[in-house]
Amino acid sequence: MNLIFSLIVLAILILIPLIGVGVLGLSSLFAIFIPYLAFAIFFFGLIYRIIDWARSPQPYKITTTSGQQKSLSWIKHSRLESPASSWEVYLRMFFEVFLFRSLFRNLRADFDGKRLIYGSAKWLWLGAILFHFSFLVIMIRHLRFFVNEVPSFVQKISAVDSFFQLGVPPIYITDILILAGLGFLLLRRLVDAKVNYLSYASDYFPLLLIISIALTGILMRLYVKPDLYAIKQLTYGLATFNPALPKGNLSMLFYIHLFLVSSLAAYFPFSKLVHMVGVFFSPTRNMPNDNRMSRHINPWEYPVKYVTYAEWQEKFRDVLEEAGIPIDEEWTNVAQK
Amino acid sequence: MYNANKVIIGIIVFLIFFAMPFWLNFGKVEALPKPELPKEEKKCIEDTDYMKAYHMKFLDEWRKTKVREGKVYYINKEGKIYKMSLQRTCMKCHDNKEKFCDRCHKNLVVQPDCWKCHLAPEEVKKWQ
Amino acid sequence: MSKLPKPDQLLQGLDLHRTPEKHWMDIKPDFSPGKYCYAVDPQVMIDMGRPNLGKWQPTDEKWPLPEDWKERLLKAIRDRMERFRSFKLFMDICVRCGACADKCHFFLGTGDPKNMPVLRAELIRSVIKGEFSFFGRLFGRVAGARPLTEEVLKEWYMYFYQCTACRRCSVFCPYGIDTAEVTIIMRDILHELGIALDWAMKPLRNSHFIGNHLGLQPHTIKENIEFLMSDIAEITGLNIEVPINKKGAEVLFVTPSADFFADPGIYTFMGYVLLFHHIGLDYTISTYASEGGNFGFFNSIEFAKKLHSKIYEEAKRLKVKWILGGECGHQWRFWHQYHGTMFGPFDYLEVPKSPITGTVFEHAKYHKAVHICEFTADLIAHNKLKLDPSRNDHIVVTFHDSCNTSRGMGIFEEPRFILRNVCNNFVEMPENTIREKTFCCGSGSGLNTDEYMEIRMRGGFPRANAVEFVHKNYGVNTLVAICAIDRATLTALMKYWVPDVVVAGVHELVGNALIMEGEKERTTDLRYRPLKGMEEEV
Amino acid sequence: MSFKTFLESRSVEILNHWIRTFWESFGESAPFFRKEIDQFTNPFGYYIEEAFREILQTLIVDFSWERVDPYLEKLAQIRSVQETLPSQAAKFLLDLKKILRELYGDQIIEEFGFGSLLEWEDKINCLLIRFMDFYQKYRERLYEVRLEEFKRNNYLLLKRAGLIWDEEKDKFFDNKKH
Repeated sequence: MNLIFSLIVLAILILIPLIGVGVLGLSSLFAIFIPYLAFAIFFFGLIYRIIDWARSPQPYKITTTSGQQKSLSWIKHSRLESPASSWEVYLRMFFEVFLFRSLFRNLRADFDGKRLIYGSAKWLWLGAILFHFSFLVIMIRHLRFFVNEVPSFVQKISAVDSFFQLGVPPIYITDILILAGLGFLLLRRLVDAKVNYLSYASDYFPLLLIISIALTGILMRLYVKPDLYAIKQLTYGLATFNPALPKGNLSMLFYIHLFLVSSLAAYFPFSKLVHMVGVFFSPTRNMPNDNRMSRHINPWEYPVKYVTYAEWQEKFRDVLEEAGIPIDEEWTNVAQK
Repeated sequence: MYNANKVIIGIIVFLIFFAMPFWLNFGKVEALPKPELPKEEKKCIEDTDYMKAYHMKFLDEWRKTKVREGKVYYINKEGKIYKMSLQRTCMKCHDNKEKFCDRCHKNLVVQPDCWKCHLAPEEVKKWQ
Repeated sequence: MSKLPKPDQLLQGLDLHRTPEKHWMDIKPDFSPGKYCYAVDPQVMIDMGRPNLGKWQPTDEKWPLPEDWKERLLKAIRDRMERFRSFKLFMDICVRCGACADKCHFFLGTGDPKNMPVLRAELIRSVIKGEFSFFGRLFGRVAGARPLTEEVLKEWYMYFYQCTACRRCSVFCPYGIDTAEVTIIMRDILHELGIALDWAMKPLRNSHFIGNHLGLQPHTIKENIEFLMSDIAEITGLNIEVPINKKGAEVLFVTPSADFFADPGIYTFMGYVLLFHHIGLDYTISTYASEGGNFGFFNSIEFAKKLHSKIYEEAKRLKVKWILGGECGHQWRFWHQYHGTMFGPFDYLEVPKSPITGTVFEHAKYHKAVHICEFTADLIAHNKLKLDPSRNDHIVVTFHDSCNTSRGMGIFEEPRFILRNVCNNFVEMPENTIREKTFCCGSGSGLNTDEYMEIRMRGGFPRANAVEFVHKNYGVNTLVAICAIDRATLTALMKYWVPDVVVAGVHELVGNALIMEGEKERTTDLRYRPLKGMEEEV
Repeated sequence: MSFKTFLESRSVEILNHWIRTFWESFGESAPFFRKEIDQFTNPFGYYIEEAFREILQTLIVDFSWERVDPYLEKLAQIRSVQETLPSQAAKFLLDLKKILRELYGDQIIEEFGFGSLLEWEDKINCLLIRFMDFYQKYRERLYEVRLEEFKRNNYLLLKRAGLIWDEEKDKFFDNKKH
């Protein structure tokens, strides 16, 4: 049901440029206006989300300590799991953001009799890493369409990525890996009972959307070739704010690819995909476990009424005296004042 | 806004990373280099749109049929016969590799391996 | 056609058939006996100055909700989102990857999908989407959104009181989403209508007005302690006096009140007293601040602050130099992570320095409170204690990391170091079930009530299972924990699942092993069980 | 072929059927319990599979209470906190009867006669009443746990009020006197 809904939405998204460009001929709307709008939504939306989170304070320091705290000098302190200083926190965040350390924690190998078993969770880490890193590399590779003189690091990454010279033009390794990662993540949602049970359409949709983007990209590279020179004229124009529709023929597949990318960008700030920036805000990870060493301020902390010693002593004066527990006269006076 | 310093640094890093195309082009907007087309010939072997997109597949096909099947001639859609040769047929009209091939290829980070074996017209001139 | 009748045809009257596959939003909470906690007595809420719903129980078909309940709840949710970045963020960034799903002991024990941490948070996330977001309202269920209804409220009552705030899920979450934080805030929000647990609120009221959860009056505490001292006298031959409300002592010692009166906490208390006597520490306990534990913490942060304010008032009044905290879970999570913000700066106290070893507790230099395990570990490391670990030879020990002290504070090595020095038989449980991956006792955060016993036993099953494993394989007969709730509830859990295992505190074993000056030859441990080799003499 | 070898040759199929029937009554998260096989991550699923396997083996090969009791008891211990109705808790044993009748009932009667089937079902009946003994034991233990928890929570107060007779300590004093 949720999957079908996502597929329908995706089909509509593919149909829009097909009709818009193919039938109505609104080339510049789809090549220039919509991408600009989508990326404006992406940038302003995400900055809005960031500021929105930042508007709420983090009142208490609630680090999740997954390792030994810094205490006595002779006890080995776990720097990554229970960071006590800022740079240890940066290190923890680095491992968290770039290597998905918490997911990796699921890694576990067990022996059931003689058979070695791996649970699904390790695969989750692998699938996630494959997908995210491939996505990053693919994005960097795409800089060749946006910059006139392509920087050398982009050239190097592309060269490494097409290391296996299979066919003309060579296949990118990340193209295969991203599909493998995404395919796994999607399959997992369909097959793993507990994940399937808690998946919404908004979980399937981004996966399907990114898969479609990757597939249209791969199709263009290998089979249905567009005029790259014309594409670069367009994209370079977009990046330098001199947008113009090139003379050459931008293929239909390119319009679909561009529209899906625009959809992803516009959808990003309003979906679960904001975890990309949200992870940096996570208070259980980005705070040091130094609560007893330094003070954390809560801006809305307010005084509360509690039963004071003077009130309490008055209430229990008789039993205190009878039990021989000392009465503090100094504080009796405080109460009377 | 709380933790303003860190949040603003974060936003700046975000903008630097995701607006990279903009920064890399900043202040040096120029026209893309255009490949120089042959002045005499108006028509390529197949029509221009097809050649623009598929020339690498086309050349690869030529290479395979020539080397593996030993065929020497290619007949285009209009029935015209061409000898399958990069150096003698293609580069006869497109007589400058640097001004025709490389301009696009360099610009789009394409590294074809044609010239590992073949000689560019410029090189040929040098030898002659 | 078979000649045989089917046995289950006779059972058709009973509803034994498979529950149809349903979307979780369609499954109603099951308020059958043993599966829910009783609702609060209205008088308690009145005493604490909070709204109440009058006399009611969650089993009531229609809850006596005030007319504007929905607006009040939505307003409270908005307010918490503005005040807690954690809450706002956790509502936004979950990708439902499912890494947390099988990490919750309640899920493992009950199999109820709503006990998967992701779905527990989804109970509120869906309402935020359904009530506050345009797209949520537009797409409804496919986007995981739904409106706030009375059914939802019942579900919240059921499942936010079926979470022990143990934070095991937050260790595994790639974004560090902490369901404990969500649970605590959601309970606080339910309080806005006067919805709370009886078991969690009565001790809170006692602690607020009298000083400790059970409501022990000061003279009772004193008599209890004297009673325990007479036991110590019988066992060791030493007459020890415990200083109460002593002005000018160096250290204020605060421990959960269960240690004054409840089995097996009292043995741990005897251990503390023996230790302090052994090293000649100048300390005092207080009958005003006689509670280290904090039932406010999992009811409402404001209540939590009310209860622990007393500790600092007492520290000021008694003019102590620093504070020493006993073995307690919630106490220490709250002390460690919240006190510095709530009660600081503590300029009327001094940086804790052990008067025996001279060690300055640098890691507590701002907060000025030291955990007793840190204190004792330091003593042992400096060879200041005379110990005879063979006095614990009659027991085989395993250590249960309490959720709050492990995942909310990070104290793992200190208690283990002490255990290795005070007993000879120490075994670790399987690796997946200890340290930061420890399983909860299943009864934390105010759920340790008797009407909830079935769920407690199911929630504690993963923990009990690991104990059973070491019991069978290594003969473990004692489960040690540094948490008062653990000592109380693990005892019940063990009684049901592994009856041969008893529960103790670290300092009970320290007390057994300490060679006191001037003591007589000990034949029994602090529980009057014969020591190894002494069975004949007893 | 004897009835025993017949059952032995079919035991895997019967077991799979039996386990599946059990989980089907369990609702949405049953697939998790079936898939995850780690003893500590999934103690519940682990014990169910283990106990079902062993009970079936004992029923088919040679029956002995020593072998079957621990598994039956473990099942009762788990089921009595899961299901408050005895009928719900014990139904899985009736399922075993049903499975055999449905799968091979007619074949067994034709090849081995009614007697064999009855004998098999009688064994299950025995298990069933035995299971009820254990179930009762653990339901009672649950109430004991409740009661003792209450006593423990107020241990010192009750003791000081003279309401608890401390057996251990009394022994200690008695011995000292002699």
